[in-house]
Amino acid sequence: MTPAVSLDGITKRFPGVLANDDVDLTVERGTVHALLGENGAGKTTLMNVLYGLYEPTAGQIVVDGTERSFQTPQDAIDAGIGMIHQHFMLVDSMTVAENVTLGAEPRKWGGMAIDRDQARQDVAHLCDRFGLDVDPEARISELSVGVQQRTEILKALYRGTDVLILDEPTAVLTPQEVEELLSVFELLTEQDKTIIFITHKLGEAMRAADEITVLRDGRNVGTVDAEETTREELAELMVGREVLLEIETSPPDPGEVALSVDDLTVVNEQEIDVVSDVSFAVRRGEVFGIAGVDGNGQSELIEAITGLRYPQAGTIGFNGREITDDSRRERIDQGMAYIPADRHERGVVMEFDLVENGLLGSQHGEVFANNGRIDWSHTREHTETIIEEYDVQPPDPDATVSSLSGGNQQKFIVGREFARDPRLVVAAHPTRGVDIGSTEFIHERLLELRNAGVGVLLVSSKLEEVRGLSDRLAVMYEGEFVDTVDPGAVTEEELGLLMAGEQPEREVHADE
Amino acid sequence: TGGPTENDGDTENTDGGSASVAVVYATGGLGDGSFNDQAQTGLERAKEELSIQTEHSQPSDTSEFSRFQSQYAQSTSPDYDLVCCIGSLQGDPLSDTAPQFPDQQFMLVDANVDEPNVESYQFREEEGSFQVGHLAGLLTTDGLSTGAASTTDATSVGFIGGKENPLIKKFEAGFKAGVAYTDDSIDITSNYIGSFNDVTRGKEAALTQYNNGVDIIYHASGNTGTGVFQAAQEAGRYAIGVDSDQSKTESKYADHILASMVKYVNIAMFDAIEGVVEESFEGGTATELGLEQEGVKTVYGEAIGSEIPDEIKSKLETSKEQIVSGEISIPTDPSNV
Amino acid sequence: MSDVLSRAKERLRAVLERSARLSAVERILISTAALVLAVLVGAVLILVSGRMTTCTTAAATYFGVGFCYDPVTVFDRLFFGALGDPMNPLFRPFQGEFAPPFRKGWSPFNAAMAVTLRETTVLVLTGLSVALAFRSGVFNIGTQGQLVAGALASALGLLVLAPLVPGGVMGTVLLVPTGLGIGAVAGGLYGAIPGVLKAYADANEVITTIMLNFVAAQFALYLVSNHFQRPDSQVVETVPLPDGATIPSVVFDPRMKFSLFALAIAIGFGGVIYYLLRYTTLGYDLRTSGLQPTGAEYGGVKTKRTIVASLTLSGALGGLGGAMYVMMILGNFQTGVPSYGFDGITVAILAGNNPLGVLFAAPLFGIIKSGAIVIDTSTSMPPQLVDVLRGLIVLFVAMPEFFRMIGRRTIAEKPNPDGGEEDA
Amino acid sequence: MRELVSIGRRRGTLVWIVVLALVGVSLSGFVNKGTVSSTLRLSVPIAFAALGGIFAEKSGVINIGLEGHLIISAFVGIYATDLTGNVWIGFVSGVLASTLLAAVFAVVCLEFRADQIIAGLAVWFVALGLAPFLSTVIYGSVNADSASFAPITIPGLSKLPGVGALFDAAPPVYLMFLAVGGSWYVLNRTAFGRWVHASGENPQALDTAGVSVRRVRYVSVLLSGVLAGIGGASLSLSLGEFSGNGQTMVDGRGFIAIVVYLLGNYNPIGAFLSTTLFAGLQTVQIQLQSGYLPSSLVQTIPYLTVIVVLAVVGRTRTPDAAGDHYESGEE
Ligand SMILES: Nc1ncnc2c1ncn2[C@@H]1O[C@H](COP(=O)(O)OP(=O)(O)OP(=O)(O)O)[C@@H](O)[C@H]1O
Ligand SMILES: Nc1ncnc2c1ncn2[C@@H]1O[C@H](COP(=O)(O)OP(=O)(O)OP(=O)(O)O)[C@@H](O)[C@H]1O
Ligand SMILES: [Mg+2]
Ligand SMILES: [Mg+2]
Repeated sequence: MTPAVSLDGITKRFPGVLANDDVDLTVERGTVHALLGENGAGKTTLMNVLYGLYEPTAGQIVVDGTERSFQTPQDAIDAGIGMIHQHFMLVDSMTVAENVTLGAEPRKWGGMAIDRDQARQDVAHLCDRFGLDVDPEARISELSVGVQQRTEILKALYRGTDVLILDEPTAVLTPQEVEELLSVFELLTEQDKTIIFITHKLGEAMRAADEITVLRDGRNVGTVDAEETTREELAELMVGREVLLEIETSPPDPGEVALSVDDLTVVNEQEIDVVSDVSFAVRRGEVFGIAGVDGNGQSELIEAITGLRYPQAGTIGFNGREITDDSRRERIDQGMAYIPADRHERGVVMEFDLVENGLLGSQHGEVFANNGRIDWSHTREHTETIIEEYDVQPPDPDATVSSLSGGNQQKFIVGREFARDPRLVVAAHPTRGVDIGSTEFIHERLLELRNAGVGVLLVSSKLEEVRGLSDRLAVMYEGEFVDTVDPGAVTEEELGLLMAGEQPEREVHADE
Repeated sequence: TGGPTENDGDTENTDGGSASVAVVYATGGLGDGSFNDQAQTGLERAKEELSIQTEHSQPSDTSEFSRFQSQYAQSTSPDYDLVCCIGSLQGDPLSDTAPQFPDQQFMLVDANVDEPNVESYQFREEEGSFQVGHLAGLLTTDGLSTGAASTTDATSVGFIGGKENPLIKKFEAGFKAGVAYTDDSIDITSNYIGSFNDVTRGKEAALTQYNNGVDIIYHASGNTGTGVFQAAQEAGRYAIGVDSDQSKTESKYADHILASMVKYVNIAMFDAIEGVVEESFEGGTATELGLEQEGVKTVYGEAIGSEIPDEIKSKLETSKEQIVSGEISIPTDPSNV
Repeated sequence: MSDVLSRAKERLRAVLERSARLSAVERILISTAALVLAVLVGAVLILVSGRMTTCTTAAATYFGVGFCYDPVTVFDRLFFGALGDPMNPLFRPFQGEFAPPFRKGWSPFNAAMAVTLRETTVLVLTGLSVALAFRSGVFNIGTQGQLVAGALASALGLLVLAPLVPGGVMGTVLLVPTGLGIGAVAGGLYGAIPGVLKAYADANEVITTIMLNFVAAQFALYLVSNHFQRPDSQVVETVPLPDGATIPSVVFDPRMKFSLFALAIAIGFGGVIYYLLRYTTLGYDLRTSGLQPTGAEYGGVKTKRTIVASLTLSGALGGLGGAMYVMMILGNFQTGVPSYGFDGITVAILAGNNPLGVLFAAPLFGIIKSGAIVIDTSTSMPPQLVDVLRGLIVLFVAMPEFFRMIGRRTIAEKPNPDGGEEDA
Repeated sequence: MRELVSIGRRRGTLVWIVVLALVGVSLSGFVNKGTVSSTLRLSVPIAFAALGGIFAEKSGVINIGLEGHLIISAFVGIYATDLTGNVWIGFVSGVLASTLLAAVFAVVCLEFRADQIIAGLAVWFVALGLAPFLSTVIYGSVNADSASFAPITIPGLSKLPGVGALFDAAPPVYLMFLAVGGSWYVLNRTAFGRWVHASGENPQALDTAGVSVRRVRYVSVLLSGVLAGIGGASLSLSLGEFSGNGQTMVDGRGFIAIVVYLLGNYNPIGAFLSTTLFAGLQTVQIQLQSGYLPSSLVQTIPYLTVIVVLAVVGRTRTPDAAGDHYESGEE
């Protein structure tokens, strides 16, 4: 049988960067193929080449036995290739059906109008066929990330895609959503569709994929059978050395309360309570984790704590002082570091270079700004230190952040926030989009801070991360803490039940 | 069919003996169908009769006047014998420029600069405006019907000004005084458009006035006035022109233009130029031109002026004499009417 | 072999590209190229329209065809006229005649130069006003209104204060800074209105500032004509400011209405704003909000206050420009203020919203404004063409990519003309 | 965030209706056939330019040069009418001239990646100089005149009180209603309208869906030239006059058009309502001048009203990608 896709000697050169270096890749029809590699290894670039977004500097693309040359994504679409990017390409103000049919709208009245009923029906039909649960009438802006992703899949299927490429599809999903996605993969391959997906999660790759290809420094360093490989083998292929895959943590030594939250109620933009009456405390020297399906109020809770949103009721205390009405700036000044979930919106100013971003949040403090005058040379040194310590690539303090890969942006933000000499770190998805080597490093640093007596509030959709790092773990469901558990004792199944709002059989409380 | 034509000799830049004159027009520029155009006719006449060389410019804002004035004053090729400054806004800049160029002769219209090398000409617009106010008052009372237009039963007249400034208010004041002189009970509506150049809004304002029963509108609004004439045409009513005989300059609307309050800027221009050519230029003089000097005058419309009853015309003659003799005194501020 | 070549070429191109991204040199090159192209296109336009009109003598003859307007004269008048004709006609280095380059009797302190520089002075301030707001992500189209507010307030303030202050040098020392200060404060307050509306009522500043421009003009008209009208004047204006309240000229003849002192202040503000944006916390906050308000909020910037601050500062610069206009150029307040505020938008945009760039863009417009007057008085070409030229310059400066393309074609392709087929 | 916006928008519409009703009631004393037709006439150029602006900006290209389109079409309309003696030929020529200018703008923005705001300003400057310049070259004066549109009166209907004005107007007024309805339809019911929307909100989404963003933007910008051209030609040909002094007869209407479509939140109908609000206030303002307030203050009423309405209605949301250049294949 001819492979669905075969890439032959693909090379892609950017000014100053060799992103792909003579890559060969063969993907069989009806299989799932995972692509692994560190940040900047060239995964996204390779897929963009296959999708016609970039023209390769050299090499051939063979689809279904025919050599193809793609000038634009439309050419790739015509050849039956669909791609779902890390940043969804959806129009937020339009509905699911409108997005799915965009560019291929069913028409009526001799093309003079869109046949909206037809569009709705077509989409509903697709949903049925591939077991995707999406409301065609819903507006994208009102949907969770998982559903948005399904919309993207629908979009590709609507266009008759045979080969579906997904760039880090699970990075932003909750465990439940990941499960759903992987079962969608199964349904798709049953119907003879081919799937290529990029991931940083080894377990996922091994579970979902038939074959796994690892890229390093733009080269294909090996394609392995998912059944036969091990996590260790994959990690070594990716990083070129052995990687510690388990999080090793020592017992905590909690000190006084760093952060206390009492009866906190937060409303969202529609004035609906999204956090109701939540109380908890984070002590110095411990990691307090919050697990939960995205959209259950975690982000609003965190924004209230970090000062980006004011609560409706309740109080927040920090270092023994009430800070409920303090501004974001005052909280920063008092030693609160914050790794935000949406780095493009919050964590960095995309058009600034690294030096300018190194100052973000510290511009009012004494260290880098004296009497309103910024000490740029000091800021630059500081930035260079972060870059070096956290291995930010490229190590160029004058590079604009937007030119860094997502993983490197994340490393930079983490570095900057950890370097703040904080008393409390609020970390939301600190390793999202970060490769395993760097993830390991970030985890180590996080634990170092905790051991040095810093309180850590951790929110993550990666269950092994919250379980592995947290000393106590709260589960959030519909704006409330349904339970606080001992992360060492709880099983994934139990956690899953709690996150779905159900009580497991066994009592899993953590002792306060 | 453009480009240079063969020089057949009928031109401007000939015999060395004649004078050369530069004109700095008021902002608003040529083609306004009133003030600047009227000045230009004086220049044209001088060109023909005195065969002078001319040059002109049309500044776009006030801050440019002094620069234009001195640019001409210092020019050596040609060395201008006279620089004409049109419009009241040129007064201030000229009081700075004139002393800088004591050898340069200037003439100034609509303001007074007391310098030995400046001849100032000012007009008593309120006198002419009084006359057309009187005319409007009489006609709205007595009624008039010509082919294309007619008055209504109501006695109501209107005024439309361009920008609201003291000069235009002089027109308004004179007009109102003239109407009131006819009959105190006549309604007067008065609107300012805020621009000398907005035909559209001039038209809408005039239409509004006509819709509200106004018979006759007197405008002092430059280009904006074209809109007033259009409105008169659409509504079948009357209008009174300003600055030049607008039944001629805007002949499309002649059937609706009863008269125009002509301000003979051209005469002032011609006189000054003639003075220069005949070497009788008298700096330091301020000439005030009113009804008496025929500097302002009511000129009846070319097409329909003849339909105005003689009896009304003679009443106007009478009031003119009273103004000249000082029997009637006219305010220059509308709030004093 | 072609591999080595193409790699060398790649490297060269990378270098070019990198320097293209960073350099101010490139900006200057592009601006110059834009200027040249605008002049060329303008010349064609002049020739074409010169065929459309009729005239008795040809102003110029090219290729045996006579034209009514001569582009060479027009541009000579535009650029050199604005400087008061500095060039010695006998200085023709290309023909090998090296007479002294400057015309005898030419002084840099001439009237044309004064106009150029005084326009420049006001335009630097309005350009900075717009640039500062744009850099903070606020589209302040209202510099015109803020300028009017500043002009009016400084004139009225000085008229009230002047009698209370001793005459002579002492009076000037007191009154001039006061007048400038009043202008800045008034402009700042007027700018704060759309700032507050944007920050606290979410009102789009493009709309409010455009509307407030009209309001300022009308309100000034009302105030002056109903309360401060100069008696016996035919236009709406206040009485003249006393001598001590106008900015004293330096070197230039006082009647030329230009003060080097004022220009120095304006340039000083260019430096101040540059410093503010680059080296201060406030400037960092402003730039951060301008680029990414959500990121700014995260970084502890009080975004609402920053919006108000940027519009207030921007308004203050506009108001200062207004005070300069009144205290240097007019000597009183008159309605019908020229459109310095709108020209400021163009200046700022041409300068890439860089305060130091403004110092270069403003003189260009000063020259165009002043040179237009010279064209009007010394050629028969209708001066509106200067507006077209201004538009063309702006248009060409707006498309750096066009010049980069040309630049790439001519520089990067040439070393290896036959290797081009390898890359897309 | 997005939710907030959509709620805000919905609330905005509500507030709008209330505000309009209030303004309407308080001004009802002035509503008669005369003021209604005056309002409609004053609306024409603004409404057309605003519709044009909506198409361009919704597709992601901010066309700040609407004023320039109005100016050039106003002049060419008069010139061509004068040459041919036929108002309709003049009208079409005016529209063509404006479209040509839009084409230049489109090329400069889409091919040469020009900053849209700068290029738009340039378009304005060029037109502001070119129209009076050509007028001077051709007519020896910045002002020119020609024949004008004759009104079309629909018998019977035109006699209705108040609304009678809708049936007794020059052709541009009827065209305006067609264009508002048509624009709404195109934007909300056709595939092209959806592409315009996507092209302005998330061009990558459109591009990866296989529709050429470049083509959509070209068409939109050209459409904005056509529509603004209709506005400009209507302005001058309703009068048979072009006046080119100062800011020319267009005198800022292109900028008011931007205000109006922002206020109408990029909805053709909202923009039209805002236009009539503004034009209606202009009409009423003339009537109020005769009261005891100084006319200089009365003239601020339309502008202040817009500010107040905006402060009450609040946010207008610009399309996400408006002003950004988009190159296919960009990450
Ligand atoms: N458009 C571009 N211009 C220049 N360099 C680029 C471009 N796109 C990618 N690169 C560079 O190519 C290399 C590979 O990037 P790519 O995005 O393919 O990595 P990745 O494997 O997807 O990384 P990540 O895991 O962080 O997503 C990086 O060094 C990146 O900086
Ligand atoms: N202007 C640029 N110069 C160099 N490289 C760039 C530029 N713009 C984008 N890139 C590269 O393009 C690649 C893709 O960008 P993108 O933002 O999708 O990164 P990503 O790694 O996939 O990020 P994320 O994890 O945040 O989704 C990145 O690897 C980045 O290095
Ligand atoms: Mg990637
Ligand atoms: Mg990534």
